[in-house]
Amino acid sequence: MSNLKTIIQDLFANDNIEAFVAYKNNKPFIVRKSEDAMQVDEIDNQEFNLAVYLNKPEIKKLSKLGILANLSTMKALVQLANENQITSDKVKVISADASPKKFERFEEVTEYIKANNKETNADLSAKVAEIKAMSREERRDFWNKEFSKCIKCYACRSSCPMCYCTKCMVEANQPQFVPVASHAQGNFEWHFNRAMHLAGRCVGCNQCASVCPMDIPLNLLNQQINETIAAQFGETAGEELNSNYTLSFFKENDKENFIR
Amino acid sequence: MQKFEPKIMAYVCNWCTYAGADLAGTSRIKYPPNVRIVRYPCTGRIDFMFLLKAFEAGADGVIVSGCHPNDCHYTSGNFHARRRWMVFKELAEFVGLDTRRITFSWVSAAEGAKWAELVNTVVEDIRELGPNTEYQELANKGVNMPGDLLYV
Amino acid sequence: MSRIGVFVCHCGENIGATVDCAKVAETAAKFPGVAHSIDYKYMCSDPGQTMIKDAIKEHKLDGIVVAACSPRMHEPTFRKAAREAGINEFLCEMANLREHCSWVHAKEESTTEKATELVKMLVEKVKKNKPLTHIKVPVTKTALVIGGGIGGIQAALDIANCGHQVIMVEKDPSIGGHMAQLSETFPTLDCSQCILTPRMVEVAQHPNIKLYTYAEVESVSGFIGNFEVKIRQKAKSVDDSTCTGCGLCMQKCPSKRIPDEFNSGLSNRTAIYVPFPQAVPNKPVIDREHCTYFTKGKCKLCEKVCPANAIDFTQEDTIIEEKIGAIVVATGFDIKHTDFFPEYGYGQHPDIIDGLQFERLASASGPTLGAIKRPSDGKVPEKIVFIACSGSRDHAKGIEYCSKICCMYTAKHAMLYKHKVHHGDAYVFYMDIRAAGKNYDEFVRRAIEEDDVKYVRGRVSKIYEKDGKLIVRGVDTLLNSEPVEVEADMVVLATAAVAQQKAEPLAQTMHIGYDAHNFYSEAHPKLKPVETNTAGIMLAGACQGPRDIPETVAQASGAAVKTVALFANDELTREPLVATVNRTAPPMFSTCVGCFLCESACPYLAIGKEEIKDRNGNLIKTVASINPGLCQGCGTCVALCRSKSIDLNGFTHQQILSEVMSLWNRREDYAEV
Amino acid sequence: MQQYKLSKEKLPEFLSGIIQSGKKLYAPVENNGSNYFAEVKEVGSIADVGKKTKLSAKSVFFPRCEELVKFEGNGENTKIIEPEAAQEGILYGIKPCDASGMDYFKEFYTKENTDKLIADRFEKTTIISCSCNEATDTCFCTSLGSNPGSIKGSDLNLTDMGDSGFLVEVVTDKGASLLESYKNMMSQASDIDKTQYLAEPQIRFDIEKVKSNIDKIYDADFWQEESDKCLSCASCAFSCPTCTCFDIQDEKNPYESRRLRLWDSCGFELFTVHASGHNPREVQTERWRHRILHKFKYSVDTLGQLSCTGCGRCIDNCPAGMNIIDTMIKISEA
Repeated sequence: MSNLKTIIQDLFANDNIEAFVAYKNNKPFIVRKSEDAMQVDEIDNQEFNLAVYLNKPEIKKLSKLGILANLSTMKALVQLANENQITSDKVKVISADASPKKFERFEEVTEYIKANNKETNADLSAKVAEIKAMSREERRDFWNKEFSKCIKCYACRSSCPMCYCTKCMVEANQPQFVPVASHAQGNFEWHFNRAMHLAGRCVGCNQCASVCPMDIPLNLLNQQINETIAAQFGETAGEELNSNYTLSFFKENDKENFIR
Repeated sequence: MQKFEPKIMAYVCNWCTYAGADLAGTSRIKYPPNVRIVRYPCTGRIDFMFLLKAFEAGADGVIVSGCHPNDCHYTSGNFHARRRWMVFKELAEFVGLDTRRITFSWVSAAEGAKWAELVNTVVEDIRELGPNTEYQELANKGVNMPGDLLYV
Repeated sequence: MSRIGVFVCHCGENIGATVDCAKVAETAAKFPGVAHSIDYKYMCSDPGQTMIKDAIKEHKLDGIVVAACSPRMHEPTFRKAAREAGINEFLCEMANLREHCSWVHAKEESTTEKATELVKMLVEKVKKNKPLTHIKVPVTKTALVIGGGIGGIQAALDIANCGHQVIMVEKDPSIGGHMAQLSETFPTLDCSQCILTPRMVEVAQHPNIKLYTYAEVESVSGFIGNFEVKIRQKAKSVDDSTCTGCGLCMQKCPSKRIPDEFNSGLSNRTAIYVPFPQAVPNKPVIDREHCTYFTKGKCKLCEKVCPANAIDFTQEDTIIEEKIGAIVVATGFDIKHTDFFPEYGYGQHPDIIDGLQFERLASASGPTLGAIKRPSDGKVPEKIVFIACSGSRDHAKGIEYCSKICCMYTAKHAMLYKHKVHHGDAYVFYMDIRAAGKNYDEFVRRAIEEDDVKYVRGRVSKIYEKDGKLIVRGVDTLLNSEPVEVEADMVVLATAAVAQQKAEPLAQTMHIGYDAHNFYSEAHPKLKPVETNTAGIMLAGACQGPRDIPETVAQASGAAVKTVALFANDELTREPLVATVNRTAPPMFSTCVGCFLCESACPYLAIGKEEIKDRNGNLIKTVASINPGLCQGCGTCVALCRSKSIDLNGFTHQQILSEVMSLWNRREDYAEV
Repeated sequence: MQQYKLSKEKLPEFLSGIIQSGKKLYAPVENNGSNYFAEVKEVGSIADVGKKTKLSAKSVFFPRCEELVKFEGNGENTKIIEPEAAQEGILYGIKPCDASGMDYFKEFYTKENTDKLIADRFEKTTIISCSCNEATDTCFCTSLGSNPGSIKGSDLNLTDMGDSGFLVEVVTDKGASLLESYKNMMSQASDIDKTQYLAEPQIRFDIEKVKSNIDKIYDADFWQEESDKCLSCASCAFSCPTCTCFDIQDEKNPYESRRLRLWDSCGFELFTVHASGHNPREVQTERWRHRILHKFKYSVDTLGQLSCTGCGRCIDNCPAGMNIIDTMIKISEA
């Protein structure tokens, strides 16, 4: 029996977890019973960010659970911890690599992130630069074209580990800020909002783009904001515990060359 | 068709820029009547959505102004706002919004003249740019288009 | 459908000359929801206000817009009128037609058009206004004074004399602070202890003052009118209630070689000690770090000799909890010591001393009983050098500010020296003489002119020892920067005044601001010099920045008045323009998801956690909650909240969006230029 | 049934003939590597019809955002503007599964109460389906008793016979009348058995067993297991040819206001939540069960047909890897 399966069964037996989030046949899989641990994929090379399942109400309400975490999942977990959504008492993290390891505390998760962090978004960064080099009109047309495809299925929101609001602001209707319709304005404002709301929180897992049935490169928006925040404020989400949230923190000498 | 007069929406904080505009009034400094002031308690209160909504309402230009750094009535609202604007502005530029139509500024309660000058400049700049039709067009794109998922 | 009233004011000619007020009122009458619209010469006048009140009643208005001057001017006036007419005062809004329109634009159609739109914006806003009630917060009429120096003493006595309870916390075994250490005070040269000790006794005996010495503030929670503090009473090892203060224990204590803090290390004290003879309370404590019993496990000599059986080696620190309504912070300052100055020998030479040490030398109660003697050999110094600005105003030393008190006390020191050593020579090296204050400059002139103190304008670059003399090498900038050398017997450094060592953690405990030098920040440098940004916490004395006794006392009285003013009411009434976290139907209860990212955005620490529980007490969810007693209504949290779970009374999303959307117009209808 | 043969070379001519006739032509176009239905203005922009489009063709009849009514002006001057009538059009390149979905769609919107806008579009649109020569591993039409050459819902059906060109089958009169003008491009054919050209998707579950079990599995344990990874987005519903649900939204400004019909999905938590806060389908398990039961039971009860066509798009597009086939196997084995 593989190490991972043993670890999961051990978590059920000794840590009293009620569920374990892993993969089966390369798809997400929630292990609810110890014996189901036998069905999980042994070595994972999946890019899916399983942390999103911790926000699903049915799973969130469980008292204890475990999760298999690749690098981006770990970052999401750290950020979720920073946002008071999970605690290390409740969520047991197992590293998704050749030798799965159980982390007792999130501090160990951040150490793992530090040790294994890699620059993954070089292609994305190049694409962002490419768009930035366009004229304003070209950028507008590029995004209008991309957003025009949006059918507002909200798969981006549902699959994002950082989109955990019980009532998303697009569903708030007093007042209705963002039009519900999937016309150009509704789509533009929805994606603009989502990007702004992920500013300083997005861990760069690119899940929004990979799940989009209409193949809208939504991760470009987040990548652009992440780059802005890194350049202007020197901050990255999901890598350190108790880090400041970019938008509710400031430095007196933050740049303001755009202010008259 | 009516002759184009720029319509400027100004989002200002109550304690500095609103008072600065009051001072411009008390000092009888003239500036063009194109500006409509919306009073906020603090620049920290200005949700970025209000900037987009100004465009939806047909503002040709938007002025966002508050207290100079360290002068905030609430000590740090303007610092928070400044960060938010930075992220907003970069994203807005990235998605191709015409950010020339949004002017960020610090105008203190003592800067009545600066306020008048700001309005003057913005009105002139926007006059050059012409009416802001782009954003309102969005509301009609993608409506009533059977069979078309790629409407642009 | 709303029933809004619009009242357009001409303000005499002020608005009326530029804006067609009648037309504005006429157009406004047609806005949806406007039930009544009228213009009048002077709305703020009695007849004008009566007109508004009558209209509210007659037309059953549920909101009014007064289009007149700036709301910063007359909003209270018209809100009062609304209240008197029987509608909620927060259903009144003002459109600024004067400062923002008639005074800044020419008389033309577009100006009237703008005025009309300004009215329209506020009509749309006021439709979304909700009645609000003022927030009432109960006030606990007990003040906490932190620090028992002259600032704390003054504030405590002022508050107590107004009939309110005061709790004073002092970290040392006695109150008195730095002032108790001083010999005489400028500019009058009256004896410091003579004026201070009666006040110390008054504090101890005041029925309204509860004194905790040898105690420190551990934590502060709550908010204005309703703080809860935890005070750590350090173990004194002596039972205060039985100790008679006879002093036998101190005579018998075998550990006698502990540097005496009160005498700035110029003499020694015992392990069981009172800091100085006039201490209040005049009862000893055991310094456990130096006590033979606590360090080596045996001795207990004091216990044997104590006639009152007051010694208690088993005492432990206790935590005292107190509920209070306001805090006066008077934690004072500290000074840099001679070891801060490499150019003056790192404090290695016993005859280079700091100002406080000189005070002790000059003090009649000091180690030399007031005789000026060198610490090294007890000789009377024939030549003495005082160096002002030792560390202060020195970027290289990281202390850019002026310590403010040094010019004066250096003049005083030189004067005291000359009064005691008539034939001696006193030199003062200085940068500038800053003697602004009543009788201050006269005092310095007296030192120079009557007491023949030699003032040299220039800095001292080095002091070194040669043949038993201290060679002070400096320049005289008034003599073409010629080098000056003085062979001194003793050197006194007027070292920089700095914040207390524990100033920073204490500020964090209380959540008050502090500057780069850890001096506490006032709420406004001009208009709120004794308040902090945390409502209900006041500042007195040098914890805010270096200052002298008269200033400290004045500020302490100011802080006391602020405290007493707060206590003048049983309840605090606050404008209800505060942020609130929404409530929705179960099972959601609130759209807040409890990310608490808003928490750090609040400058007032008004955002806390609230647990929503079911009837059986099981936790359903934890959401943000905003303390209306602390919230000042800036709205930063509101703009941050992703799920729009927070809103700001008076400036809700609905109100602002309605205001903005009222200006909707179609841009494609306009030709370009 | 009438059959014709159309050579490969003639197909573009046939399609451009339709465009030139002034009718709208809807066909798959390529964007970022995936195919979507869109109006095409020239034949060259039509993508490979053999490839399954990302979304179904339902947007031709049921746009994701359409005005039901519009008002201009205010008060007494208010003008009511009815939506424009549909234009004649041809929907080309639709798969047989999709076409049978459109048949269900039409039934749904015309049987009891007629939705004028949607009925009008069906009325004026001729559907040319293309049989599948290849199937993907998410295709399961055969499991539902259908097949890759099904003509249900089509007016005309084209089957690619390789070098022999296309087999054109005339299914309805509407199809026949369209063909009338283009007959000269085609040659008569008869008794061609097209099955030899069709893909053969594996049968994944026994539909008869599903039908017999469907009434007794409401409280089965497998629902939770099956829905555990569902993240409650709407990619399945919005790509589904038979998901008919919509949302109504009003938009207004001082000049005009409009009532919009938008796509909606039972997978959204908000779909059933009441103003009181109560949600009759509170958890995703209930929502997934509802979706499945609607396709396999409720639509049978009301319209007499399954409302799943086995196109497999919900499987293709699911972010979380939900697989309706797994659930069907569970039901059939229950």
